[in-house]
Amino acid sequence: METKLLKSSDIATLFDNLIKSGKVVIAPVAKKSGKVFFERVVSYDQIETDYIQTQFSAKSVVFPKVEELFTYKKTEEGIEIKDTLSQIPETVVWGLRPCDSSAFDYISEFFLKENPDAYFARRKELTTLITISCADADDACFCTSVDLNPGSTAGSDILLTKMGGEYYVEVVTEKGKAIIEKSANLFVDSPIKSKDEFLAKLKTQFSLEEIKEKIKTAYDNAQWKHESMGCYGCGACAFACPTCTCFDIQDESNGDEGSRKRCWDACGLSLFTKHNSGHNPRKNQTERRRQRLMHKFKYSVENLGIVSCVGCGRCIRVCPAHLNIFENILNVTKE
Amino acid sequence: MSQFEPKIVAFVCNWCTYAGADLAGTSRAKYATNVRIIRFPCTGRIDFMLLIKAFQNGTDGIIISGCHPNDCHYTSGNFHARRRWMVFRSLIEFMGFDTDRITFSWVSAAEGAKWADLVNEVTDKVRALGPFTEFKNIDYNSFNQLDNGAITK
Amino acid sequence: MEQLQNKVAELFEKGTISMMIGFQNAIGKGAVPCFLDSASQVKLLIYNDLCKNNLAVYLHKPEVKEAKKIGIISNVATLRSILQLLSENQLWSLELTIMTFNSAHELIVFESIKDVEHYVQANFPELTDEEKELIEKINAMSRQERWEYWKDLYSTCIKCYACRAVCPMCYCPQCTVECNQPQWIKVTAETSGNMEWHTMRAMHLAGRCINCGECGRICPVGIPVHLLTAKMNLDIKKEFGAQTGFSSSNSYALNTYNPNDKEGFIR
Amino acid sequence: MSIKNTYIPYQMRIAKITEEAPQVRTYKLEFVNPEEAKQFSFKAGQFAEYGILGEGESTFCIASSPTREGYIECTFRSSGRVTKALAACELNDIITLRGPYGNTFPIEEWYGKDIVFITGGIGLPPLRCVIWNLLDQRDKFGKISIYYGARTTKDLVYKYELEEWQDRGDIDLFVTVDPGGEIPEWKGHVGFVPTILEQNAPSSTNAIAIVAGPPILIKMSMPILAKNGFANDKIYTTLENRMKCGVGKCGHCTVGKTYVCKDGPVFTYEEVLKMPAEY
Repeated sequence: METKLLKSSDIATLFDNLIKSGKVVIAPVAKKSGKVFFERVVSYDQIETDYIQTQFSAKSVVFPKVEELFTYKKTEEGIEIKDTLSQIPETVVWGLRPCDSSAFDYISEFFLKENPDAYFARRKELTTLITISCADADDACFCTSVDLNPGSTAGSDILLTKMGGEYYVEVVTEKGKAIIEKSANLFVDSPIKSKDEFLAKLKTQFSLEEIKEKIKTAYDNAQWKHESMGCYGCGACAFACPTCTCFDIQDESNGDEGSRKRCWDACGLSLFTKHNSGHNPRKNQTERRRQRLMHKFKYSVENLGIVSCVGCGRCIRVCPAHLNIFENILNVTKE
Repeated sequence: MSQFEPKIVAFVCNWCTYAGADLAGTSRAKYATNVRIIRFPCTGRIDFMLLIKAFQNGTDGIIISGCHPNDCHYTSGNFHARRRWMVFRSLIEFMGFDTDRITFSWVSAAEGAKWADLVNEVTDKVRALGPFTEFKNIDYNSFNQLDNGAITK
Repeated sequence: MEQLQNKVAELFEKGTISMMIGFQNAIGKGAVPCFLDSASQVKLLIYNDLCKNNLAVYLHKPEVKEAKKIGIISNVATLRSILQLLSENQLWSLELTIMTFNSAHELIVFESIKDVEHYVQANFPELTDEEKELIEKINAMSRQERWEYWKDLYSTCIKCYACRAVCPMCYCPQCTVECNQPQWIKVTAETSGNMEWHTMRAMHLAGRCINCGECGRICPVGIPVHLLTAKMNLDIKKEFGAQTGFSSSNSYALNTYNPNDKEGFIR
Repeated sequence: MSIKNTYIPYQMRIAKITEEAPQVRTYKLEFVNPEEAKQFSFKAGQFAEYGILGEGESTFCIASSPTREGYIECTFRSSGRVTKALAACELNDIITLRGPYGNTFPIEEWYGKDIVFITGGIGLPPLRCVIWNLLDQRDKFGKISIYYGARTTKDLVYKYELEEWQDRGDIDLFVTVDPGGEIPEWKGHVGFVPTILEQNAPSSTNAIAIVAGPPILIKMSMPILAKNGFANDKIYTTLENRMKCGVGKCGHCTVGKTYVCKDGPVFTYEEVLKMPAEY
């Protein structure tokens, strides 16, 4: 891995070079609601730099909230179906957090390992992640509990860490290197440095090994009910989550034309599993909440060998009922 | 370029306005052909969602019309409808929706001439306002289209 | 706090309630709704300024309906919700023991619904200054500005339906948004569909919303959706003189009419 | 990049429509593009996503046997948005198809064994594929018995094939209708499937049981099979959950860690018992 230094004053120039390269640049932007979202930007002054965590994760770059799978047109001669793969642009994501970029590792594994997904694969191939490590954390952050840290390079192509008046740059992948090379004059080589003193300090909430072991038998724990009674049954946690991958497929038509789209779906919504007959395999909110948490810490480990929670804390911040994922997990794994 | 011809949808009640429009026809009143009439049993049945759907599917203006107060075939359907419209109109006004494109009116079965005037007037007004693109273009510059890759649209 | 815990323990022991809906401590956020089913857990109960959730929404939960005898700690918004729900015949199967803390931090256990009505009417809340300010700000905008303002907000909506989930008035077993024959509202979270959804939601709550502001407070993307219904409630009060959550026998403003309703736009 | 885009459907022409029962129809489907027909192959037990452009997709099994090439058949009951739109189709209309998806019945493992089918109502179509597959290589199997029931005589599906199977003489066919559902001309059994099953007590020696149908039928049949000595790993069933993608991505069909669409839909009863009861 190459390590370099970049002057803080040059960051805008680097950013402008990215935009000039013609790629779509997605960066944190403060919306009218005062919350910070990833959005396309065209200049550095649009972006928001003061945030602990964006409201939603950057997964929408590779797994958009609404994605057109194909368009169709019915004509006299027959039906014409056109996929949308060729419309996917080259994208750079700027300013995501290490937890977010490590989530890309999990979703890539999920979408590409078995029955690879063409849309995801294409987007992933065209996306470069420029991560900025965290100098601050709040009560909801718990990445150190899931074996990550505020300066982790997992999943990133480039990791920037602010050290006083300059950025310490870790070039993790070839894609990252390509970006650096385009603005080579801004960077100077640097020896490997310790980032620790510039990173946020977090309290470790639990031992992951212990939780992984204990949750294996937690399915029948009576505590699930108490932990999830407050759950309103909305989809906020799943939509904010960087590793939630469930989706719905919907058709939208206007006369003889239309498209088939996929959009995010959430296992917390009561309709998620409901059969047309009225039968619902997961009838209560308790079961739905359990499904979500067990998936993060048990099922994904069994299926892919990865804990699919990166400790970003978004589900805790957005939950209308203030449910707390690590508190819930700790309580249901108590004897 | 040829003149813009707006598409106008009229949601009308079966008992008064529809008959009024019929009268306009039988009395050979000439009026704009831009209007597509959809007949309802009563103004009380006209769901506000239909208006939104109509705009979404590309109409440029909407006429809603029914029996005059106290003339409702079902006694009170239009009174209920009136309350609903009052609330709905102020809601979409608050949301910045172009309420000039929706015209409410009472047209009785005997008012064929009023119907013809109404349609002409609304057509002229909407023609002057131009095509209703606000609603149609709404998805194109939003976040999801950006990462859909359709930024060039 | 102890006052509440002791009272709830007493109610459990007397068999007056079989479930208590209240708040417990949570890491970070301060308070999270909790559900007790025996006196042994009462030490969990807390009540402070951080307890903001409108607990009335939980009265629709199947588990709560099953428990039947319910104790609930309320603020004025919750009380108004309960009154409105009573007027809509939604709570007939429950035996409620309603509690609140008054402004002097004393615990009140209401004897009857009449008492709740008196209490609510004596403490009837107005919109908060913040809400009034925002409504005025939006009203002062030009139409174009308003459109852009809401469009910007709606574009971030993800249709998580948290606004619906936290609303005590949204109790329909099947929401219009879930009807797909025909598909009234797009399932995908695109701006046009989001706008439809919020318009529909607001209209279905017109004259029923009790202005608790929960939907706006909890929106994960920060859309002030509560302003839509709050604005409509102002209109409805002005035009028809109706107020929601005022008594347990309210009539629904859009379900009645007055032949003399005055409007200025129908020709 | 050569990842196959699984979301692009095949176009299928409806070549034949059979009204099976009230609300239940069978479509015989042929590929619009003959090239695709050549590439397409499936095995007994697999399912597909049938769709109407503009309405959406619905999941059901392929009801024809893979031993009959050139077409596929599907049987469905019209109940939701998509199936209603499907039911409104006419001859030669085009519908879409994605698939085949899911695992299969291990038919090769069953050579030389007795096979018992237990099914009810609209549960027969997923098994019809297996039944025809077996019948087309009849000499490789021992005794084949089919227990099939429906609420009323009208609700029995594949009536013409039931007659055909009855006449073959190499199948023990027990067709029954629920008490009260029979008409005067009805000559078959009257009673619930589990009852008929209990009366005839099929032998479990060197035998496989395949159960599909409404949950109540499965629930009531299992103890009877157990009583007759069927081990849990000798009983097969096909699960059905809500599905959208069919390839283990959308998450709708999960039962615990299991994706019904890619790990199933065919499971032995032993596997089913190990899952959380969320199906």
